[in-house]
Amino acid sequence: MGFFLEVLIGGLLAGMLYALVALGFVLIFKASGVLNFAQGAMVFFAALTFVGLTERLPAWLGLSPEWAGLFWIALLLTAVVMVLLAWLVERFMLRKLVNQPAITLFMATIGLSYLIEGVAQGMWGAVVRGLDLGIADEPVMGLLERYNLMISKFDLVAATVAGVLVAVLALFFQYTKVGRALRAVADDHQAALSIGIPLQRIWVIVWAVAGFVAIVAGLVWGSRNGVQFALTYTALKALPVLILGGLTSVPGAIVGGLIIGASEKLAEVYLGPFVGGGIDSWFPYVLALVFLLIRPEGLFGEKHIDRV
Amino acid sequence: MARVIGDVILDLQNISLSFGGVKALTNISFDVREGEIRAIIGPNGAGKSSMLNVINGVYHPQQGRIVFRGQERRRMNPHEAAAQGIARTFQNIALFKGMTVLDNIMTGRNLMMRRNFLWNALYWGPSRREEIAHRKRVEEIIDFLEIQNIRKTPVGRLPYGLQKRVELARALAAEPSLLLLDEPMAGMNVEEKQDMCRFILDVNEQLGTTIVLIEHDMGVVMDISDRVVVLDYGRKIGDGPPDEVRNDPVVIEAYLGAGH
Amino acid sequence: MIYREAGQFKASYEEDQQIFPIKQDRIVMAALVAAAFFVAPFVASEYWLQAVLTPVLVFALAALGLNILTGYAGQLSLGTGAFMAVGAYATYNFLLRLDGLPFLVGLVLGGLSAAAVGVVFGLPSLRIKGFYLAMATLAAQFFIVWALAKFPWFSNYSSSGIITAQRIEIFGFAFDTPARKYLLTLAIVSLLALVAKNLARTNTGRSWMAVRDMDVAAEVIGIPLMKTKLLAFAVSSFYCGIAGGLYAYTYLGTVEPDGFGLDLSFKILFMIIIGGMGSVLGAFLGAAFILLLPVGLNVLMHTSVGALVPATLASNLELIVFGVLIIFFLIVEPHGLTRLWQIGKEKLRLWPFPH
Amino acid sequence: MAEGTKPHAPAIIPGLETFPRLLRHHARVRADRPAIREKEYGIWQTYTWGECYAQVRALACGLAEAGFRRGDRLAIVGDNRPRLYLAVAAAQCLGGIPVLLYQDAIAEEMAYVLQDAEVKMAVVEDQEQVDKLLEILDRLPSLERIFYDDPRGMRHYTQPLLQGLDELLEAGRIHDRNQPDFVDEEIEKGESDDVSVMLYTSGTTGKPKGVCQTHRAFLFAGMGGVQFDHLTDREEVLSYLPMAWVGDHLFSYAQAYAAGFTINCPESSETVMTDLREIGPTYYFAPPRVFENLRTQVWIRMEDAGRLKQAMFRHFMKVAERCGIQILEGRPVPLLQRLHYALGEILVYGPLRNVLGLSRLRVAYTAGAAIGPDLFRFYRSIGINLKQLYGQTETCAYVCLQPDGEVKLDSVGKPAPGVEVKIADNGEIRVRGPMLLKAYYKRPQDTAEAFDEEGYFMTGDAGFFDEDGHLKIIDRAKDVGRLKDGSIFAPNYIENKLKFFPLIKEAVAFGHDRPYVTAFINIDLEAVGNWAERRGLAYSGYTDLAQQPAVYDLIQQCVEEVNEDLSHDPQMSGSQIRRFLILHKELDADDEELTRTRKVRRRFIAEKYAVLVEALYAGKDSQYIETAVKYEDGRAGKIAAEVRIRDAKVFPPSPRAQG
Repeated sequence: MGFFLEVLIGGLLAGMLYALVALGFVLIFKASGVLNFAQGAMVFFAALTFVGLTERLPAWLGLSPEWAGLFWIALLLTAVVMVLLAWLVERFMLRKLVNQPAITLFMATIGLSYLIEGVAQGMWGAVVRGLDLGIADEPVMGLLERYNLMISKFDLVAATVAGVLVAVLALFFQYTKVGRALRAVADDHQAALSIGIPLQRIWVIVWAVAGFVAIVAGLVWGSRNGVQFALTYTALKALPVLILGGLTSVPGAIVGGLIIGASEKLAEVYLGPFVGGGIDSWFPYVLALVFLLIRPEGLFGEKHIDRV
Repeated sequence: MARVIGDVILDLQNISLSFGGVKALTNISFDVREGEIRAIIGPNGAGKSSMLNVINGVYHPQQGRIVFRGQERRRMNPHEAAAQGIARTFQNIALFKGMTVLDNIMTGRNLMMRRNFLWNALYWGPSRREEIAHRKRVEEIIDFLEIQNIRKTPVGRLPYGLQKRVELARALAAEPSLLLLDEPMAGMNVEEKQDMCRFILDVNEQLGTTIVLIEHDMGVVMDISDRVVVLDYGRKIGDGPPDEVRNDPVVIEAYLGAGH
Repeated sequence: MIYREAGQFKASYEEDQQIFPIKQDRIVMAALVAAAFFVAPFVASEYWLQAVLTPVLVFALAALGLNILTGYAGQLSLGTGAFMAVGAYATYNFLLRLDGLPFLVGLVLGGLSAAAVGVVFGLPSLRIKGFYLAMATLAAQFFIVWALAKFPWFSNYSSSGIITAQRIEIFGFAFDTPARKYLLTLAIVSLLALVAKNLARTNTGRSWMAVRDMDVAAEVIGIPLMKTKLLAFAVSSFYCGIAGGLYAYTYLGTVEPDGFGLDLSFKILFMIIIGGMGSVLGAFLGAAFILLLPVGLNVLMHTSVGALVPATLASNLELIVFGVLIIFFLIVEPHGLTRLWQIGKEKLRLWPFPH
Repeated sequence: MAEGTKPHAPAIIPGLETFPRLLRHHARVRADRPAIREKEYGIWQTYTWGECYAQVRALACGLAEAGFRRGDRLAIVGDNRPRLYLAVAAAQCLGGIPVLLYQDAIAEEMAYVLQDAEVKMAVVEDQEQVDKLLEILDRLPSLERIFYDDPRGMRHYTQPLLQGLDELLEAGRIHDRNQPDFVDEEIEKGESDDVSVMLYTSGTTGKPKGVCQTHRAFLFAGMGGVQFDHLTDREEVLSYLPMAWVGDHLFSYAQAYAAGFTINCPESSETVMTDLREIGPTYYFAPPRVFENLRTQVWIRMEDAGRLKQAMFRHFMKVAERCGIQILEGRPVPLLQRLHYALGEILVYGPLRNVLGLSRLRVAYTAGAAIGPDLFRFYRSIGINLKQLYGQTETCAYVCLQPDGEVKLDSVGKPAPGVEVKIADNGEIRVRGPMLLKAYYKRPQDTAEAFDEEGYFMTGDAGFFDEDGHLKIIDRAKDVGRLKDGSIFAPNYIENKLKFFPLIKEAVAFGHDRPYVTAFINIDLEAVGNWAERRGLAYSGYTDLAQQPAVYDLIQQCVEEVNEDLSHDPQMSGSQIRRFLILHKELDADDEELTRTRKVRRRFIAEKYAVLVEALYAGKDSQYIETAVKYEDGRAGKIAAEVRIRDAKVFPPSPRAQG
């Protein structure tokens, strides 16, 4: 029984990370109606920029590599870079594609992901780098003795950080002025523009926030699997969560993330051996697809009535 | 040939339709006779379009029976309605923006085109003959509605009035026995309205098509319709020949508001 | 300028509905096809035949398949790579396990298997649309590539799923040199392009476009949504299957499941975006453009201008240029190169008057 | 079908002296060749000679059954429609006389012609024409039956005399089956001297007269034209001009039957230009106004082109002006210029001819009014073999033709083979030959007056032969007047020179027994408007634009150019224009200031605007005037303006520089 619990909790913790990445998608979709396939590339870009800065900053600014503050400066600079990216995307892509059909915007983000990957590797080189967040990856002692559960401390910390961020964003959406404006914008850009909502500014804010989410996801994933091109696949991990939770709901992303995380781990452990393992690439999709066929608009998405 | 009004071909009995809590139609019954121009009038939101959507199966009523040409059915999808000879136009134009006028109208004939996709892939031979036969029929409709010079223009580029006419052409291309027109003259100037009236009368007289017409312009309704159904807040408040309905106090009150 | 349309009146619907109603277009197309069949194999170098012309044709066929599904029928699919893989592996297995089976029959059977798989993964399209459908095809992409690698039966128990294409022989004539492989590919692709053009200009094509533009209106005029969508998936997957077969047999020679990954699907999606959605010509223009771009880039790289670009950036230039081009085309000309081609043609037809 | 395959120059075959016999011959010899095409339902519906003959037989039988007898008149009204052309042949089969009317004439104008010709039956195009006939039916006792070609909208018409052409054809087919040789007998009865058609002259002077032409006359004219220009049965002609005009009857009927080539009827009058490009005719005929509008269109559309394209266009137009005509006529041109022109052919002239639909032209004719030399030069320099012909309704459209080699810009060519032309002492041109009319219908006295004692027909035009034997038309004989000092005053000659400028649409000259010549000018709203817009000159409409001082300066330049040109002709230099004004309204046929074919009705205008004419000669520099106007939808209105008057420079007489 313990083993099952262990796998389940591990899955839930991983699920929280999926939720975090999925939230980046939901944020941008709610505000600009764009399914931002480049979110994965942004995660990779954020992580690579952070690591690149930690390597290069000491040389540029004459600081000693071991100085504790280096981490925070690099983090801050990376955030600035992400805001700049958000501004460029709005300026040269979104503004030009106002009111284009959603499919055109979706394809534009695929192009954007190629662009960001190319620039990232162009700026910081494509060598794989390790990333140490200073959080040990050994099991939490207390839980091990009392319940004989082997839960990695790293996972726990990462999940809590993600959880906090998700909660903050959920509140941000619900109660702040900008949050409400976001919901209005999502329905119809032209209408929002006409009643004076500063559309461009809001899109920059939203893409910047999605950038911050990418940074957190990048750091967590980067430290676990190393900062490399594979980070862009986090987007592919998040898509099933979106299908399950619906593209427009924050709670949907959270619940969806947890379900996908847990079921993926359980399937890997219990179902994998019979089928030759490595099913984590497609299993979440199939699961989400089954859900989709039952409720086409996901768990929490609104029912879409075809007004004729 | 003189117009002959035959017996009932469409009989709607106690139709009720609601979306969640909202009651769009409550207990509506009326019939439509062969070769007749049947108008449905009523203030905005009275349920006129919903009624049309029930007839051709876009919406499924919670209660009530629909008998079309002797066949009773309550749940029917639009695809089957089309197969039984019911064609329609939409309030806000539902043309295929990516195609030309000619292709839009040709699409209206898809039910009558037998050749499957393998024959189409081969094209030369039976499939080409079929395309040409149907093209001839479509050209007659284009001539009938006087839209020859825009035959090869993409539909998206046409002004509103012409798009309405192309939509009528597409509906006629299916050679329907029952034609549902959802505000065919909305947003038209006087001249375009006259043309559209002429076309509707020609369709009814020359092709003998039964027409169910939703229209706001009372002048038009009074001139060209044989019988009128008046809806208000999803209920039927009047039914009968135009002049009878026009003087019915209940209708006047509904149209001009209680305070009149 | 080159057009001389005066006097080309149409006295019958056959003439009016032919693929190229204007004589000058017919002449140009005939010259093009003749050059492709009779001039290219003898003039072009082996490198050009093997590494440029044949792949352009193979990718054009795959792009044509995707264009039928996404361009004509409006169903976005990210699973093109997987359907090509099914085509390649099915052809390989049919030819392997049924010895004496003619190559063309094997290829067609491969296409049909891809079509069958396409229909299965097209079923969700009845209930879901847009992004959600794209996700379903993404599931297909991952599942198929995983299955082909994981179950050794498909690759005749070779390590990590690699298969090597058998020698192509049709009626005793071996297609083993680059020129012959190119001609075989050309023949198949031209035929299928003609079929696609025929489908597009008849009721089948119009039904697809009707479903793409407004499916509610399509259903109301009698177009069976399910049958039309599944047919689009089937025909599209058949094209991708054949393209997959040719990808293995006349282009690479040996393929592995990972070669048919998501990047291949994106590449073909880019082709129809840049080439032009909803047109046969778009597939060819897109394929040529996307394949010749890297060739052009490294030619540029070796010139003086190229030296200025920092080395690290250079290697990723292809990624950056692709990304920028996609965004550029979607903004400036959503209908892609085909639209630019049409505008150019219109200008020539109106010459010397302004367009 | 042996004979029909290779392009075939027709010889006059004895036994085929009437149109019905020729039709029967074509139906036998080239049964499958296309005779008539009509753009309908999106494609060009083709009717072969065989099908046409069968339809004519059915139509003839139907008409006979309906009571149409030999010698009766059949009115034909409508746009160019195949079945209306066939109705002409059907009437001729029965020995009847087709009477062709203008389709855009108003009911009143039709009433006179129908009464005058005592028409028994009418074949009309559609509801619009039927309504006109019904409106005046009470005044047409002789009219028994009306057949309509297009049944649209005719459902509610119950008048007994109305019948669809389809029913008539159906009845005719049954009759033809029952009595197969009835039609052949009727055709055999036809003589070449029978009247084949009656065309009404557009009466610039008094009421229109019915010109009766015989089979012999029109076939002579038809065959003459065919042989003169080596036409074959492969020609393609676009028939878009009014059927009642002698030019259309020659080109679309007489010559079509003579050579057996194909005529093409456009879809509607609005689509003529696109149909012209689709058909790409090889043999084309149009009044000068059509060629003028076409050239103005070319200039206007090129104005909107990019700078580069405009520069290229102007450059090659200059090259064409230099050597285009010599190349067209095969005269020697230096190699460098020939190469330069060849480049122009690829870049400009070829595509330009093609876009206008004129690239397959072997021969293009113009007539009906004088054509300006620079308009003529424009078309010939870009490789269009445009030629001029001169003639009237009474002479089956032409008496003089310009041979391919000798096309002079300001003359109308040499007398056609078999036609004698002489100049009377009062300068009037007189012609004699088989193409002359038989008579004016029911006007023996007018007929007699039209011929002089030696049997020459008095054309009513004044002119003279130049040194190479080319006839030069200066004016209408009766309009030719004398100034006070006795020198010749040819108003048309002067007006035409003014009208050759694209900016001037219409002009009226005055001078008969006056001290000097003055003129009214109508500016071309489109061309001058375009000119004004490019200079940012604001104007609110025709009247306002016409009175702008800048426009007056512009027109003054034109008038002075004409004066300089006139000064080169010894007889003409006396009639240079001293004073002119720009009319405040456009002259219009509905206000009866122009005839149906837009010719100026000078006497009527002189009376209507007498106050302006007096102001011109009284030396005043402006004159207030109010004129009644009839708008398109019939409402009457008033246009008032203070019309300015200007003086123009006059040049001393001097010999013409060798242009």
